[in-house]
Amino acid sequence: MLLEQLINGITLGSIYAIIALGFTLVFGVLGIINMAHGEIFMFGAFMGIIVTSTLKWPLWAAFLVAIAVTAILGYMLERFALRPLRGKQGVSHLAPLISTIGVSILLENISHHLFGAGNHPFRNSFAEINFQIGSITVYLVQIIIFVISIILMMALSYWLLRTKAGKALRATAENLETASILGVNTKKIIILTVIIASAMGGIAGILVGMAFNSVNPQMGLSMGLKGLAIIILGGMGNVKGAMAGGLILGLSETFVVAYGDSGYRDAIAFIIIIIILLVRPQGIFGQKSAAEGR
Amino acid sequence: MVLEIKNICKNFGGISALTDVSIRINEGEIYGLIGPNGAGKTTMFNIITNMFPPTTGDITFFNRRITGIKPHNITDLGICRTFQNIRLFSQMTTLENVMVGAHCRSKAGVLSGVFRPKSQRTEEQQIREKAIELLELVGLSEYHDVVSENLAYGQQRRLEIARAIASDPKLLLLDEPAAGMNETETANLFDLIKQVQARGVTVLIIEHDMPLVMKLCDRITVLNFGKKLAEGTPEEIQNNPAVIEAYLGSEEDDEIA
Amino acid sequence: MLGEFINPYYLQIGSFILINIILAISIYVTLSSGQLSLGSAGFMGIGAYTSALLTIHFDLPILVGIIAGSLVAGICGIIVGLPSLRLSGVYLAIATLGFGEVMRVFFVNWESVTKGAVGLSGIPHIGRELLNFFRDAGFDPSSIGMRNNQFTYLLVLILLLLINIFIIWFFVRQNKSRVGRAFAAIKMDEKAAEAMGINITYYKVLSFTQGAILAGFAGALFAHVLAYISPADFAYHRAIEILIFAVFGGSEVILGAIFGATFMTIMPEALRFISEYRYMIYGLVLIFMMAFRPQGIIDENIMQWLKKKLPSKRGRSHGSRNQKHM
Amino acid sequence: MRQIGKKSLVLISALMLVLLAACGGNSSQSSGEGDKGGTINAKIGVISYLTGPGAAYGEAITNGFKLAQKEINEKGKVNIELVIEDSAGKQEQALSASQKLMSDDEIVALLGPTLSTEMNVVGPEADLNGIPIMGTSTTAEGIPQIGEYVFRNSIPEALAIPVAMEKAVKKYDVKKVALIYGNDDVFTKSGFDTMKEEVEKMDLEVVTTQTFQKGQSDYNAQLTKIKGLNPDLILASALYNEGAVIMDQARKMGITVPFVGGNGFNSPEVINIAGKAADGLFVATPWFSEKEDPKVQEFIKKYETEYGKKPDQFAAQAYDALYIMAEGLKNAGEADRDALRDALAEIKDLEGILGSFSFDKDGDVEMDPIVLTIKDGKFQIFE
Repeated sequence: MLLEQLINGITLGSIYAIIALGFTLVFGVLGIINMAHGEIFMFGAFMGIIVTSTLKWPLWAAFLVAIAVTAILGYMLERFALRPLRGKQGVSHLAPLISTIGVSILLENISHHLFGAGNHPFRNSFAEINFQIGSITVYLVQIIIFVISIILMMALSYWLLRTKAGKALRATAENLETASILGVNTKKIIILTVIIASAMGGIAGILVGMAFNSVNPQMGLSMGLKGLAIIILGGMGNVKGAMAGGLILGLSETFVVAYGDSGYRDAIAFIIIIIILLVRPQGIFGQKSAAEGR
Repeated sequence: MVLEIKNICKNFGGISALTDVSIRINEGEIYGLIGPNGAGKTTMFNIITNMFPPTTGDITFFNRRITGIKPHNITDLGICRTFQNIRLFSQMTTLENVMVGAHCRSKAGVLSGVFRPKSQRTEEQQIREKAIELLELVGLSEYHDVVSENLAYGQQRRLEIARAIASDPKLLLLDEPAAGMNETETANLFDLIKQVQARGVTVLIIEHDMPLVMKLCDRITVLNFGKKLAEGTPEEIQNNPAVIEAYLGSEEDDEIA
Repeated sequence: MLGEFINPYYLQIGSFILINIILAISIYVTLSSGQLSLGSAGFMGIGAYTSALLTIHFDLPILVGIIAGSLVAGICGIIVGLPSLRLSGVYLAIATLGFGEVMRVFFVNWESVTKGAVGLSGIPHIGRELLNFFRDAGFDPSSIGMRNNQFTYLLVLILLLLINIFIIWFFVRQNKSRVGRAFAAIKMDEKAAEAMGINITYYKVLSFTQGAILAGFAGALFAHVLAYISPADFAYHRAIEILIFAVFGGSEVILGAIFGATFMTIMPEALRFISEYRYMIYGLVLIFMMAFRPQGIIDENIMQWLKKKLPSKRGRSHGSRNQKHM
Repeated sequence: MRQIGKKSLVLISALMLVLLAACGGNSSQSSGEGDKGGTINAKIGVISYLTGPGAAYGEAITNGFKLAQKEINEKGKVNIELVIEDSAGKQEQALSASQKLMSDDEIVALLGPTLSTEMNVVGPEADLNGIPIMGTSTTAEGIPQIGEYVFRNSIPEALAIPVAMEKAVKKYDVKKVALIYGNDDVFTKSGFDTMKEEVEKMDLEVVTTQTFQKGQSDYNAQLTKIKGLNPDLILASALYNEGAVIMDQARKMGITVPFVGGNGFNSPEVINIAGKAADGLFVATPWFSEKEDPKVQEFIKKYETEYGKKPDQFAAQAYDALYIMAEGLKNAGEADRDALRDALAEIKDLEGILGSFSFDKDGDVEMDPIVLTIKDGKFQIFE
């Protein structure tokens, strides 16, 4: 039973981590908490359903469509909710937070109208593949989710550290003005960041659909708030922190259910937020400077 | 002795901003703190007002140790400052800005502010009259109702001084008050600081405008790379070879500042 | 007769507007010292549950319940506010959002007292209690030609109106006082305010607590006007709704919060045909307001203009800015 | 700046005016003006959950009403006009809507609101004002007991769940049960309370009680725990949306024991979402779409042609509810609130698509639910 719960926890934690990676990327570069990330993730999940169940296309096409649609959503988010606020006089730092909350409400309700309020099954033969190890059933999807989350984390870390685009990203993250003086095309970098983060949300959406066979418009809010908790836990803008934070939250939620009271499962994320913010505002892996001055 | 700075050191993550600086300021004098950019002058102001603590060293104000006291309590004791990069309450009117300055010299709490007993009305009237008087002192009497961000640069500097004086300081810290001012404005500033001195306020001033400093100050300390380079009267400083070298070596910096 | 002119539907909406105005002011007060709190729904819940439980189980008068509810919310405000001082801006918003959610989960799980998701019913209703009081005093609403529900809702409305007038008066006066200036100074430049001798800790906790008390007060009123509460009433969406009141109406001036609450309460009622798209409109409102008018519909400039147009009773001796009349 | 101020002000006033003007508007659904002699004309207010996450319920319910309205008006005798208001699933809005409807003197009765939480707020108000109100989907405990003007025709959980539990327990010789329920929803919480009570009555051993919350999509942790404790039966108080996913995840994990669900679990959507994993679900319900009653089949056919989808339990209950209202109006002989209340209270053995219907002394439902089970991907009557 312990082993099974461990698998459950790691699966859930990996999904949280992928979502948190998107959050952390946007925060790392723009210093903005994108409250709409959960809803973009939810749209990705719905795209997976439409492609595989309604259009009956193969799974890889679902990934492509989901990435494309969430990337477009990410672009629109940047274009209409973030760009108008940038560099404007007298705009408080709370403005992007409020404006992305607006986007999240908008997207959630659009999806109510487009897809209906109910749960949608994600039926795919790929999601059915499983192994029997003793009395434990392990699904291939669970392994894939874990692997993808690790790959995404490593790719993102590598990309940020090594490649040219990554360097530009980090320059932007350090200081928007300096970066633009140094010749970095900040506008392009910002758009790229939001698009990549959103596409990662889309990938996470499909994975969740396959793992839990359940996609509904409300899942964005709940996942989004969890993602928020994770980046605070792992340190804002910290890629490895997001991964570790995701696993910690996934495992602690699972073990609270297994050995505690399942009623308080949802509270864990928020209790973590409060404790971390009060005790170590920069997060477990964050550097101090990240939390100061904002 | 108004202020005694004893062996102050300040490190920022291993980089030493101030090393073993000691200064004594007497009552009623105008004391200058000069030096090239990055010499640690503003850091010294921040330590005096305890925006951050010194790494080692002590500061006493009228023989009372003030290191470790909260910034607002320091203002309460009678030290008030202006900022290098003007920090007015930008959406308040000129008058309101100065009235905020009188915060620590008034008492009204929530209930008396709302129900306005006689004591509160008298106090509010006094604050207002004082603010009007101070605006007159700094030459802004026509601008009571102008939102402070709409004032000209030099006016903003003067308003900041008025706001600081409103807290009835015994020691006033001015951080580059003449920056960005033209000659007439600087001349006015000179008169203003002299008037402030005449009110019995001791002044510690950071300034890059050398003619002003030399004319204004009774004594001067020169900082360079966080260390005290020289101390003395304006004449002594002007003739100090170490100071001349330090300034010649960083003339460009000076121009920018 | 009188009854024909009084439609309980309008009275009802009026009551909700007035409760929402208190909520909007609660977020306005906290914002006036530069802090964005998304925990108003949590404080509202604390006030509502405290008052409801006290009146149901201990038969205390509603008035005592409401006062106790506000105070308990206020105490929680201090408890949350003090440690949260280390946080600013976005971090504070998220911590308070977390607080609100924790409170909701707590209401759901503490079943022995709160009855969990089923909620508390049978909470004494202000209007009905007042009606009984009047009846005992030998007054029958039909003697002035009113039906029972007209009379009760009229009483509720009048009561809420008086409370609102008091609250607005209170905060307008506070704004113009030393405390109000300290709040504004902290909002505009915290470091400078500190250097001017303002005790930032004290004033930030003060404004945070005032917001919590107001939210708790509104929550208690909500409980006694609806006579039924459940944890879902105090969830994330409520917090967002309250935020929208302030963001839409304007968070710089108290009139903005009042306008925002009024408009946003009437809108879904009046435009029922678009009510299907209500939340989409909420979302769009937030995006557009941030992009084009982050200070909200009503700001200082409009207040100035209003003062120019509306003849002021006391004239303007020291300029219009210091004569903020409502 | 002045200019901007002026413009904004004009805009604000314009917005306010539009709102005030629109305030009075009603969405009135009237069909057929037939004002022949002997026809009773009545306006009935409907409060329904038409926008927001639960809009699907409100839509099914109002569709049921509209279909019944059409048929009743065609028959003559009673001519009903429906005035439909949205509550968005919120108590305040439901209360406002009810005030709006109640203050219209021509409205003789209210149908709805959709949720029990809303009814808890609206019910006392309707009772105080002396207007009969009937819930068609409110299943929580204590609703008809609010007052003598409050009725319902939806089977409460307290009536449905025990029947299903008894049959399943007998069939599978159940000794140990596990419970799982949504603890932040009034509907599932009250279903759980009934289950717990019944478990005690039947003297079963509870191995564990698990909860889940709205919007959750991962139930693996709870189910793994349940699996480890080996119950003979799982009692799941969940709405079909979550319930179907729970069953799916349970079957994937290798849990094969049957499930007993509450009223909210009963929907063809369960099969749609969970597929084969839905096999082994027991629910008790008055509504069974495969029933060989011609009335039922006719209703389904009409509903499908009209709205393009199969009716669910909520549509059926709403459909019957309006017939009950019509019967009450007929018996009362006039469109009067008090007369209608008295007539409603007297209704006995009225045949509807849900079966034979009577009100008990409180205004609650008296009818025998049938127990359904899912087998081979289809709902079947369980004997």
